[in-house]
Amino acid sequence: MITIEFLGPIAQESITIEASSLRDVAKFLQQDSKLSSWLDSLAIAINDKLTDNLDAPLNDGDRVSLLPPVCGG
Amino acid sequence: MITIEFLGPIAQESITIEASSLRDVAKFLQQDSKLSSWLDSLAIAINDKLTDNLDAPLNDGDRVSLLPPVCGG
Amino acid sequence: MMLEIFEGALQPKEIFSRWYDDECNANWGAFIPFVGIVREEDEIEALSFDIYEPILINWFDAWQQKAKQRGAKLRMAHSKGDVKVHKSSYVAAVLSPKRRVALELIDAFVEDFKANAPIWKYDVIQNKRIYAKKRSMPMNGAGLLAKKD
Amino acid sequence: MMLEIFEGALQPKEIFSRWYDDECNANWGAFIPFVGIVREEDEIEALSFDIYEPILINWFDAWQQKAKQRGAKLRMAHSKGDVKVHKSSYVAAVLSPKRRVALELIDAFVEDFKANAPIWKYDVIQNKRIYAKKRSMPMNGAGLLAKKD
Repeated sequence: MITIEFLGPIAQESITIEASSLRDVAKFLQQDSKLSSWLDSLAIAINDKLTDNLDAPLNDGDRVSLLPPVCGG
Repeated sequence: MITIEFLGPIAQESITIEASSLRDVAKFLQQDSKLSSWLDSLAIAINDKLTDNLDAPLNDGDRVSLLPPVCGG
Repeated sequence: MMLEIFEGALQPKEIFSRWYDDECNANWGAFIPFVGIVREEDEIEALSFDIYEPILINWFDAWQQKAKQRGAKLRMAHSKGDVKVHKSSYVAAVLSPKRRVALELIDAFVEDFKANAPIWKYDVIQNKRIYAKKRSMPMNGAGLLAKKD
Repeated sequence: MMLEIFEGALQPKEIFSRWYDDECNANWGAFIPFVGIVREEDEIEALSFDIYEPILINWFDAWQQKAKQRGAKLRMAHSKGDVKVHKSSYVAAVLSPKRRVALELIDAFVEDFKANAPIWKYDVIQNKRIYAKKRSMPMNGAGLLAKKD
């Protein structure tokens, strides 16, 4: 099981799913109509490291964070 | 008569000469061996306005300032 | 710690004084703080910020390494929670022996901060917190999960 | 007056605090001070500065006009006379509603200051004042009087 964590303005609790790569996470989230409008603009981190590799493997206990568009300062 | 004023590190008192344009001032200073090494690097102001016009006319009482290379800060 | 997070508005005078005292004998030639102040516009009363600290720290540490390779050093302070108009929410600074390096780094650092630091901004209007979506930027690499094979 | 000349070292903490208090309610979004600090190198004990104020004021006023056209404002403080190592001789600041304008202006302003502000620098070594010729730059248009027809 891995945990998906929604950061910043995405008002949603963390969820846990079975997934062996980010590709599985993508498939899962693409089915969620509330999230689909966000997906285009989310950056992704695995255990707090940003990644741009959809084939990044996931292990049991990993945490996937979804980061919406930012505006510090 | 116009006054020639030497600013910053040029250790020289002001002088007054007859001159009707900066061209006259140039001719005068080119004859001064102590100053000739400076001339290449001096910026020129007439009455505190910088100029790059050698034909700028000079009137009685004008003040010509010679500004050597700068390094503020 | 060269990265400081404060609840509510920053105190730029305290921050500047403390950083200056820390650094003034370290033989830097240039010290450039960038102070961000909340502007009063579009009826906002305040801005409000969420920060995801673990990734902010990683982002900052990577920049600190880049600065170090150029002989320079970065410091930064940011608010979380509400910051009223005309108060400061962000101070970033570069210290460098060289003027040119300092000017280039403060620009690149502040711009990348805007684009890639995991901080979310909300307008506070009539006590409501509204995500500043239009002014926000997708981080580098965003959109990964929208890809379909 | 937005241009301040001080005898001897600047007090950057006092300057920052005073400028911040002056400007913090003027609805600027970005405030970037550049603080120049005298580095200890090549056995210098201090730097020393001559300033020709009438032309410095003209130069500064022209920059203030340029800044105003971009909705911004400049402030500057500089030392004359001796400034010991690890003390500050120069503070320049831009205030702007816009981050981008502020970052571009502080860079252009500080670089043109270095090239064209009528200020002469001397190294103070064993109490002697030596013109810093190698680090100095001829101002725009220099060499006019070397021309022969």
